[in-house]
Amino acid sequence: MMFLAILFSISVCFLLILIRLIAGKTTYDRILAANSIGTIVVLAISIHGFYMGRPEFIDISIVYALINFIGTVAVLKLFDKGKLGDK
Amino acid sequence: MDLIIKNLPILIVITPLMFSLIVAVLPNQRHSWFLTNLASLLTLFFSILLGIEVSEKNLISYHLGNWPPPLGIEYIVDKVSIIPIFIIAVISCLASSFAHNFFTSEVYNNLISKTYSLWLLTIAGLMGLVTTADAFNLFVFLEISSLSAVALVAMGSKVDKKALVAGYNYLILGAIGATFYVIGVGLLYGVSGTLNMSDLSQKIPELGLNKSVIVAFTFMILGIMVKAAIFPLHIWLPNAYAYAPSPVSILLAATATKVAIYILARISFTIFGTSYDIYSFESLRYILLFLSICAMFAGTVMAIFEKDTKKLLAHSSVAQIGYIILGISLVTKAGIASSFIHLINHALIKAGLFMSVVAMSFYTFKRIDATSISGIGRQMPITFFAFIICALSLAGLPLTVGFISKLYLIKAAYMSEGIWLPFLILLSSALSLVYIWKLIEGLWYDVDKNNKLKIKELPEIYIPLLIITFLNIYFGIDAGLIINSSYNAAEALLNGIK
Amino acid sequence: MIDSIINYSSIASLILGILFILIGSIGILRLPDVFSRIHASGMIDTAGTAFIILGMCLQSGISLITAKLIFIGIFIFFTSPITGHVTANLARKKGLKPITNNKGKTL
Amino acid sequence: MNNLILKVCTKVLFTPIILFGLYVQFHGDFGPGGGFQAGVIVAAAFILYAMVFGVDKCKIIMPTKLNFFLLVLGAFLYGFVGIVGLILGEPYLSYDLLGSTKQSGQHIGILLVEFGVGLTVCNVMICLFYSFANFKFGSNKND
Amino acid sequence: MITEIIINAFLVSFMLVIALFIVNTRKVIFTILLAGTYSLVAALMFVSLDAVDVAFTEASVGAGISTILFLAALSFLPKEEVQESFNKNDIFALSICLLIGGLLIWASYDLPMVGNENNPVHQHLVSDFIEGSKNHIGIPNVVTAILASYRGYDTFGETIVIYTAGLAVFILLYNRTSKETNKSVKNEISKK
Amino acid sequence: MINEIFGVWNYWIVFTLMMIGLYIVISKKSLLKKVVGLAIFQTSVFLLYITFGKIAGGTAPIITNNSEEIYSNPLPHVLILTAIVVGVATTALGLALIVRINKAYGSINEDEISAVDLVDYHEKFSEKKNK
Amino acid sequence: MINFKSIILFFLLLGFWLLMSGHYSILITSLGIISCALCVYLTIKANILDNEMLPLYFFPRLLQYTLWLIKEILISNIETAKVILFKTEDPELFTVKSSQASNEGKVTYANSITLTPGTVTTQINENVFEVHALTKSFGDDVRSSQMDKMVSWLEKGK
Amino acid sequence: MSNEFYIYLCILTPLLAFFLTPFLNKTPNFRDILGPIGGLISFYCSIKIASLFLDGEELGFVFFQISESLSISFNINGLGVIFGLVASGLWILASIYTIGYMRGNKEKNQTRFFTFYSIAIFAAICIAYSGNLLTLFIFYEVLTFSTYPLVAHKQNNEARKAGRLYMGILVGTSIIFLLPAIVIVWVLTGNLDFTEGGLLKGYISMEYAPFLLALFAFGIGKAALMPFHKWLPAAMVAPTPVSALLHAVAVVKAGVFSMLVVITYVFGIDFLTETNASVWLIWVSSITLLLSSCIAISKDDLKARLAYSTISQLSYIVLGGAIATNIAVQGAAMHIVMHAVGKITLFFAAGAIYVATHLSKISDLNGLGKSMPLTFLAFFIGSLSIIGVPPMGGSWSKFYLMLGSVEKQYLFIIAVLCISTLLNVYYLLEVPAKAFFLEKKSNVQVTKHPLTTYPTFFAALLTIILFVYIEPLKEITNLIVGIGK
Repeated sequence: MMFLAILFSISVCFLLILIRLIAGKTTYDRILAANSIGTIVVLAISIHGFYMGRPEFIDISIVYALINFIGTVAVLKLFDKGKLGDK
Repeated sequence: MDLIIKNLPILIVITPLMFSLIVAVLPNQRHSWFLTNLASLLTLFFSILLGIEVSEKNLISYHLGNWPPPLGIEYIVDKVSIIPIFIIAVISCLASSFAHNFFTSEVYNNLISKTYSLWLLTIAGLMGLVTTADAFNLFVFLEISSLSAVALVAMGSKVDKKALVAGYNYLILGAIGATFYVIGVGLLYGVSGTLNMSDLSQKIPELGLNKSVIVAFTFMILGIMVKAAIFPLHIWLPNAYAYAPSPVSILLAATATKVAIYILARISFTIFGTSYDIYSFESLRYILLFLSICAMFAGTVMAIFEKDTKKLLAHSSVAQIGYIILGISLVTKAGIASSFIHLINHALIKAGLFMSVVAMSFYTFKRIDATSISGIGRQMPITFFAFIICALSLAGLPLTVGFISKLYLIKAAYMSEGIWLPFLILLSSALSLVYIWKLIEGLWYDVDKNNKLKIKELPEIYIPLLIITFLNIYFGIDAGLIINSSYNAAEALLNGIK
Repeated sequence: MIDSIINYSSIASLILGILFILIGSIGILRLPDVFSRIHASGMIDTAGTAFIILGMCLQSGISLITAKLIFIGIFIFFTSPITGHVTANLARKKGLKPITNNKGKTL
Repeated sequence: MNNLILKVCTKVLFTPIILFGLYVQFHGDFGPGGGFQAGVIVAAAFILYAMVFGVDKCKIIMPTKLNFFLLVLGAFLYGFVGIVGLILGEPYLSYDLLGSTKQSGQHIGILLVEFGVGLTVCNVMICLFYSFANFKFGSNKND
Repeated sequence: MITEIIINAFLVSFMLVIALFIVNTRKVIFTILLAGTYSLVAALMFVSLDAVDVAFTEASVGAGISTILFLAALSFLPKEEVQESFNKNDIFALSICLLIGGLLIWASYDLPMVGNENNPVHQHLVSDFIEGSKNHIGIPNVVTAILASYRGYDTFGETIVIYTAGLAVFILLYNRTSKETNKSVKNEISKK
Repeated sequence: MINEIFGVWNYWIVFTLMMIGLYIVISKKSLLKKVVGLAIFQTSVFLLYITFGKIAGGTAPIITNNSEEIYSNPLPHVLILTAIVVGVATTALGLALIVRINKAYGSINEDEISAVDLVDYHEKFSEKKNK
Repeated sequence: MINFKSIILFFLLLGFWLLMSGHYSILITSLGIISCALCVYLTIKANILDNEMLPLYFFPRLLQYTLWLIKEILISNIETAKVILFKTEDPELFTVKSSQASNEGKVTYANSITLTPGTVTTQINENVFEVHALTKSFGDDVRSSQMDKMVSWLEKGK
Repeated sequence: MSNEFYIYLCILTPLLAFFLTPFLNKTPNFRDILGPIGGLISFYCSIKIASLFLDGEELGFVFFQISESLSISFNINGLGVIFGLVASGLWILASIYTIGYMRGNKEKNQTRFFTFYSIAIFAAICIAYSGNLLTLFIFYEVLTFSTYPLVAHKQNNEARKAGRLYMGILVGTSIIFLLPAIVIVWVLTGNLDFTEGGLLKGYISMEYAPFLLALFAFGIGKAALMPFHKWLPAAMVAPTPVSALLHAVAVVKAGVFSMLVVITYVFGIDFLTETNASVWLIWVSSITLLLSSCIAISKDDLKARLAYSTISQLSYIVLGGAIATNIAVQGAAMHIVMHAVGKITLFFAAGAIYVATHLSKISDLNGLGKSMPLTFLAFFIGSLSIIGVPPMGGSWSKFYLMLGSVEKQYLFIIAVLCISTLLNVYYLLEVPAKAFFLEKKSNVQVTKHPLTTYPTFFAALLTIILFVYIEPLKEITNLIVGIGK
């Protein structure tokens, strides 16, 4: 039950950051918000595993964290150089 | 040999598939062309063996991975599916041998072997579509064939940039269609719990009257209608066929939509055939009938006002698809048989037409609109002869295959709907004569603008062309094979209906 | 006894974590510009994540799951400053001026 | 991206990400994961490397030709496992006769097949990235 | 049971919000970010629906690779969309969507309840798969067992699809050297 | 009661999502947006499938030692794995095409592209007439 | 190019694998060994196997530093939480000098600054870091260069 | 030699000519001689077939089976014998004449012209000997398509427009009306073979028979029933030998032949008599007959006038079929021959005039009779035959038609026939009258070409011969309607 409560709290946080994502003034705000959402979802997935009683699927969270990082780097790179390929 | 006989249903799919993988890494274009031809010849050979098998056994069921059907994926080859298999095998064989000169001129040199890989993938995808008896596996192969076809279409961009937009539209509409199909399959799966077609056909009647099943049917049909380019959803077709590289137009025009129509028949008769008494699909039948009539006229009229020759042929494909669908929508044995006859014949006709038209464009190095190849027929008698035969076949002139299919279609239409329907069919086919005549006249009588080119017809181009022209005439005269197999197919399809 | 202690401490840690995350989210929503929001997001990534992972580690005891959780933690610890820094860096590079009360400070 | 922190961290992360990908690849039997996910993760490592250090440097590790070859090889491996079953007298893609017992045969088959998928997916993703990154938005419009 | 469903409902509603915002954004990069987030929530949803493998894939593909691909493509594309006013096309699209959506919702009355164990989906084949995976194949992950063995052919097809996509993109974005582009079609043929 | 509402709620939202995706694909003029819409459309369809596979009180279909465990239906998961791959393949191809279109036409807006095409067409055939 | 570093890397990776794996059959373990070897090979081929990637000389003092860092992080987290909740932000932007010699040292320092909420490194120019702080007190913390000293200490190794 | 051999030979000779002609492009003499030789051979075969038919032998074979109930088969019936004789016999004359015309006129693309000429003859003979509706339809279409290059021979805009109209009407009507009619017959009876006494008997109800007949009547556009007659005058842009071929030998005769075949072997005369299904056709053909005669008067162009005359003459034949009595049908069958010979004479003459003087307007022909006496004499004789004046063959057929209408007591038909004869007299005899009795215009150059003149005259003689030797023709027509069996 506690995990459920935490899940709900995380949902609330999610909503808050989502507002920033949608309303964000600059693109950097949005990138930041998206990144934070990623982090939150990583945690949410882990907690969900505990909530369901099958916590062995934490690999998913790892992948999430990874992808979240790479995605953010990609967005930033695009903003920096206008292109992903160049050095 | 026994091993081959045992595994025929899968061999016709994996031969092009595995060859396509090999071809992709070959550096030499000649070798890749040779391997492509080898693959399509092997496929043809296996199809012929399969045809012999089927005529003995009626139905071959093949369990992939040795899992019994509802668990694993099943392949079924019966008297219905053997028809599209043959169409694909024959056309791909001819088109592959035809393709080389065109790919070297229309595609960048370094990419030719990769193009052949996509080519073989298209063939394999279509073959897989035909043979599979699993509703979801069908989707996978739908995507293989359509993705590779889209890529091939878009490769026409070296000649005309519109190919890119055409490919894009094809992709998006195709993806929507495929997704619709998946939604349909999903709903069916949700209410029945199975994906195997024959299993589905047993489960669906047990459900009784179920809204989900109706919606699922609608969605599956809608999805396939996009692929089959049935009237309001045909908008991707003319551009895709017109701007694709020449050999691709041939392959796609002759096979892709045919296979989609075959799937349409499969879905509506094999999966839902058993529940015809529960759901009255009668209204749907009339919708289909209406659409096909619209297609007939819309395609023909568009073709009449079209200036670009390849696009004109593509528009006429829309109309011809209308004829085929019309046969299916009659839901009688004669109707379905006639639509299968036209399925085969139209593949032959369109392949021949596209082949001869692109052969003309090959020598003039131009996109072929109404004026760029005017009068070229006099310089290229062999190609032009083939063109005339195929064009007249399209119009349904006697002694050609087009006549046979028209005859049977009219018969079927008259038998189930009375005189008005044959009248409409014939009206549109008489209209189709207008654009055909426009083409022939332009090619023969107009001033020859290319007379400085000193055209010499190449045997590697005109031999496949002549073969297909010969087939056009031969099956117009000795149509027994086509008619009998179509009737067998219709019977096999209608067996399911209660 | 030990079990319940572990359980309670894990609950406490989880609640703490969620509190930090909540505050961080509010911060992201509330703070005035990108640069200050990065701090809030950093809070989520550090304290929030750390406490929640700690709580889960306590729940699962010594097992492979704990190891994986720790990996996640390390990973987030490792990547969070990078993204934060890069975001800020880019914002600076593209000429975004932070809201500051700097007086006479040279940049 | 000429950023010191990013460069150093990419160096650190590159190897573990690939290892994690391989872990996902070979543990697909026991937990979530499998060839497809593994391929994506490994490809992600390469993409990260290419983004931070430049595509040219990435091509030292994974040359275009090798990439394409592996791309084909993966799919070919899958098909070939099927054909082996076919030659052994079973239907296509049946792994029963690959091992000494039916179970071990299945296991070996699944492992090989998943590896093929992983190889293909990984290399396709890298290939996609290369293609997009190398594309030149030149002046020549009509090609 | 009920809580699970409520969680799902929450998550789906999030997705709805995101999707609605995607409709109206004009900044492409924002669209892509939102789409990535959408995938992320979808993956969370998959986890909560017990589809861990799918969540895994959706996370790595939908949120990861797709986003990167979008960004990679965005390098060559205009970063902002042209302003669109509400026009006839929108009404057409809206009516089609309403029609199809209405059809689906009509169908949903006959769909089995979410999570009910008497659904036909759970009655047919499932036990075969699970038992078979345990006994015949001997690996605990049933999804992998089905993926690679029972429906291995689907996966083969999937591999071929991704291969096709790779090949196609490779061909489409292939860098033509200036030498080759200058050569017109005509020259190539006249060499023969 | 609440059971029933939420039992159908999921479907409804999934259908709504689908329609939003479809709406984007049909109505938007930007080619890129269409691809995004397609992705949303497909993701929603995946959700539909997975929803079918869900079983109350069940867990992920990875067999544990506990023989009492109820597992969710693994088949939809497999199908969706395949479908996701297909989806990303479509997206990649679509993007490649868009990039090429932008290069050739200088725009990725549907209207502008057709305008360019129209101009080309007129040039081509009016030229012919003059001759 | 098999040197000491690569062997260490190999065993580190193997440890990572074994910790993650949980299945210790011969097949899987041998696959793990092969995978680790492959990873090491790729690392060598990518030419990234250097001090920046694997600063071995950090290791002896790493634990102590980490614990200190965690303490710092906790403190500054609470501070930041207060700032966020009570609306007392007073951001400032300033520069500090770092005293580390190596890249990895600088990166560690910069990351440590960023990791402690309330301060973010925004730019690095050689030895000069530009830092954004949420309030003045955070800025003072950084300016006091306690962290700089700790990182330098870590870098000295042994 | 078996009897079938003659049919094969008769059909294959023109086909062989078709294949050989393109290869003889370089040697025009050999190329041109192919026509007369081929004509002789197939005419011989036709005579042989006719005599065998008169002996009561069953002639016919199935060429091949397309599917169970569809086949391409050849079967000799009386109408076929007549049409075969006409087609092959007139081919001799026409080909000789064509050589003269083409050379005299120095036309381009002669090889193509001869090639398609022979294929048209081939199609006509195949139509004549076809054994079922499908075969008839197939070769009907072949005939249409093969004559298109002939019609559009000049390749200018006018010729192409005319060609389009020609194709459009003929193919359009045949596809839209004739094909469904055939399919309906096929669906109703499951069979398409021509049978004595009618195929449809007992398969179709009385109410629908007129409609089916309408489909056939309008579907056979070559019979030029109004309103589908426009193609005929349009096709006059073609060289004169083509007009001869169109109006005398192949095309229009194929049309009316098909009409008669449908009436006698598909519907059956008795059936038509019982159901009165053909009454409307009598009216339509009568109106066509009168209207076209009226239009013919207004035309100044010689060939156009002849074209409208043809339309009216064709309606005679259709009328004969529509009256549907034995005698009328006999008359119609005879009229095929008589009109063919008469009209070919007229066209030959017109062509000969054109070759000699390059004039085509009637008003320009004043006084030419003295410089081209043989030609105009032939024209005169031909006109008399068309009008139906006794020493010429045309009188027989008109006589039989009148007998038929009397038998049925359709007295207005007699009136119609009389009026039309008067009109014929007016518009046909105007030409020789002007030529012989008016002043010659001074600036007309006359360069005669012997190969055009003599066939014309010979054709004129033939009309007289036919009057005398009517007996064999009569026997054949008797067999058509089943008398004397």
